[in-house]
Amino acid sequence: MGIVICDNVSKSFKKNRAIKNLSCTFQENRITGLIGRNGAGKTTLLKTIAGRWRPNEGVVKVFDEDPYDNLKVSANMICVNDELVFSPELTLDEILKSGEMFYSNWDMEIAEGLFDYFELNPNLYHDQLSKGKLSTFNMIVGLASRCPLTIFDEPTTGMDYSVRQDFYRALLKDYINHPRTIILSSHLLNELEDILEDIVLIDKGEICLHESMNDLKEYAIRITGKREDIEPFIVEENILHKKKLEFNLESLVVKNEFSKEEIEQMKQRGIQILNVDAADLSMFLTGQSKGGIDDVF
Amino acid sequence: MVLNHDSVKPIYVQIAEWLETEILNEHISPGEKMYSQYQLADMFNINPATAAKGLNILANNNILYKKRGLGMFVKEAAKEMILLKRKNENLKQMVRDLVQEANYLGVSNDELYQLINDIRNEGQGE
Amino acid sequence: MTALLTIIPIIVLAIVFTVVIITVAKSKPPAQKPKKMVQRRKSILKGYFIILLVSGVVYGMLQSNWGVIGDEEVNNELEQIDQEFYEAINNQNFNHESVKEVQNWQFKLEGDELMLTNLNQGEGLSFMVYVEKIDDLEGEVVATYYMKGIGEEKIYHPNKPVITWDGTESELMMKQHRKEVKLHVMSKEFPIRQFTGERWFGERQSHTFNVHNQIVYIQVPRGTVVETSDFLYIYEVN
Amino acid sequence: MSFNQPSVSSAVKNQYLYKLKGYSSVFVALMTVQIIAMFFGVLGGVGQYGTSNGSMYLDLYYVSGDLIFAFTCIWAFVIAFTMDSKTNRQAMQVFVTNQLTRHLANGIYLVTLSIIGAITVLLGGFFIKSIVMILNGPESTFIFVGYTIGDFFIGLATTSLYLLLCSAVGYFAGKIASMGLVAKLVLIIGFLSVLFYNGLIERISEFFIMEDVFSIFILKVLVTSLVAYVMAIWLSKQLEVIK
Repeated sequence: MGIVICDNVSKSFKKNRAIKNLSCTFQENRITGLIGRNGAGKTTLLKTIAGRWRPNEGVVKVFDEDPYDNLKVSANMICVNDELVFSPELTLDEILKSGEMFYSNWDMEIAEGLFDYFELNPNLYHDQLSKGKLSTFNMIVGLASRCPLTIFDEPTTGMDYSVRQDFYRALLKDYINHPRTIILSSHLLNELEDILEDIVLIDKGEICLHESMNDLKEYAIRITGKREDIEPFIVEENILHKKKLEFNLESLVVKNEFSKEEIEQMKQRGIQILNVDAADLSMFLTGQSKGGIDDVF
Repeated sequence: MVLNHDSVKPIYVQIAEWLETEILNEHISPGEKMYSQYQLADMFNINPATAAKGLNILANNNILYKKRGLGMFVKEAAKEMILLKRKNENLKQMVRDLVQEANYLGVSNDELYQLINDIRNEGQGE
Repeated sequence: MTALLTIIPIIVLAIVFTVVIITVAKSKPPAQKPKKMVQRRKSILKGYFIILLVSGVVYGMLQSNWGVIGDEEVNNELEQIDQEFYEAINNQNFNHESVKEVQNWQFKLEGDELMLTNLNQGEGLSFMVYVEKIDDLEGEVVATYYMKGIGEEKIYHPNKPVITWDGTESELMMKQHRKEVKLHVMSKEFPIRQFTGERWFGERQSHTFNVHNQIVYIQVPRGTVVETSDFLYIYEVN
Repeated sequence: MSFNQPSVSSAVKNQYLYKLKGYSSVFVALMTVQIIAMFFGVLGGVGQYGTSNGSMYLDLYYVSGDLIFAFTCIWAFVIAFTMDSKTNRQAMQVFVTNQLTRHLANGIYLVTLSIIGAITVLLGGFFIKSIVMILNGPESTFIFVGYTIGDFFIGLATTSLYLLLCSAVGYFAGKIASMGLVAKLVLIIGFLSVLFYNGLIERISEFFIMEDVFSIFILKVLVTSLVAYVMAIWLSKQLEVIK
């Protein structure tokens, strides 16, 4: 069942189009990663889903309803980003209590447990926190609210490596105990690929891929070998990334549409075949040109 | 077990292989309940769907069977099935790679047999 | 509406102050020890409300201790005393409780003409003089100053006049030093006045009291001709 | 995961409580504004009135909370003006909300502020009077205009209504101000022309200030406030759809 359905959605600001004719469906009770470069339109898409504004064109449905100005959607969804504004006069502890008042599924035990673990001082104020602690606190609010639709927009900004790992683990564990629909946007795929079920790649306001994470890992392969050996196997449109090496060698990333026999044949010709890291693949898919930065030189 | 992210093998295949090893090592006996997808997800810090895919590989290979509402259980003949499968598929593939490498290096069949015998003897000597 | 225009500077002043205060209050608490900041602010607020409540009680006590003036009841009482006072003077009933004798002057009159002069006439201050002609006064003029017998409240009592004989002994000079009284009127707030008929800056003079009560009572021999200057009003008795 | 079916009333209640708990700075502003008003009030520069009555010259100093009342009206206006600003809106969007509940919570909050403001105005009046009496000592003469419990409650109701009126107008003006530069200019020019256009300000003030029938006054204020408030909500809806 699609919890979030975007149909042909466009949203522009002044003359700048942030998302264009975007269609996608986020499935119920899955962790979906929304991956794209900075400025790809991730935040715009998420805010549109969260009902912060109306799209210029197209329809957004959340829980089968228009999320804009919708109390039911608001009560069952939380959108955590680094723009969260809390009262400057409430301590973190008091903010948590307010959250408990608003959200019926709120889990104070988890919130307090995470507070202790991350050594947050409950007597501090929101605007006193460092960037990393702020993200940690916002993440705790997002987890504890336990909304059927939980959106994290770049939740790890400013967190250091170990805190990020802890966050992913906490997110996964809480998801296992209380399955719900989670959308997680990031430009760092490699750290969170294991916990994602689905992935949506977004580039320049458009969806360029929507796959399950397992399929993504088999979506493409890297082929390295002599150009004349490789050429017979390759269809030009399937090349995602091309890198020329010394000695007439080429390293190509291509869509994996090969049969078992073809793979065998390539291997026999001494062509090296490797898997492509999901993070690299997402970079190639959203890249400007097939050669990447090397094209400049 | 630590998952190898750089491996050519997808995570769910690695999960399936680990489960097979658990059965072979008799950590889980035939007829017993297999780990649930959620337990696996928690153990390996992976999405439950990935873990489910690993379990499904074993189910499709008749190593596990589903009991409605109770989860996956290990079949009586699981161990034999795994051994058979590994012989047929994995070992064959390894030998294929071995032969390919030997061809590259110009190693003759006799030399190769000799090498295999030596390594086997080493293992027995220990 | 000119009254409304006069308060525009106040409004402008208030706007400026309010905007400044609110921007200051809205600014974030400083990074160090904001916990204390917020707590201090909250306790200051509590203190403020407590002070306000206490001042309500204090004012109630002060009002009941110092009595209420300007209340309708009190005004009626004053009006009644006022009436009794003039009635008593007219009836020469000087022993009435509403009458209080303050000072008495005696002078020897030469001739049968008496001139009464108000030395305060330039200041627009008038005298009210009762003149009684009596048979058995042998060339004597007796002047007595009476005031209302209404307690010690000084706002009801003007300075007593000074009455002197000039050199010719036929002219009585009256002078009074104008008394200045500073009064604080504990007025009701505008939102209450709106419904008590007083409005914005309404007829506040209505709080002024009937203090025009200095009476000089002069007895002269019968047959004396009494002449007066301006701002001096004579009531002949009998 | 079970869905939560929120009722409008519970969402409004939660937002209202959150606002009340989390934004005490409005009361700090109220206190500061009133303290300044009291300062001027105690100095006694306001309402001085001299009258000569024959042999006596009366210097009358009217002591009341009028100035506190005026300052507090402007406080109510400014607070309402910023109530639905972008920052304050974002602060509400963190938790369960939609436009309707947000505006309703704001409205109830402003009513609360009006009542609290009214109580402090009247108590502030007592404060000024007490201070003036204590400063001048018992030798001075004070005229007490009999103040009854009834007066207090009439004052409370009327002051609350005036503050409510100011805040409703402020809420509306705040929405106009968020319309952009042109609209802001129109607002300022409009405000000034209302102030100085011959007769208009008089008629507006007469409409409320000269009304001495209490029930009609209540009706006038409530209807005007409601109209300003509904216009603000309508304007807010238009603005947010455009964005």
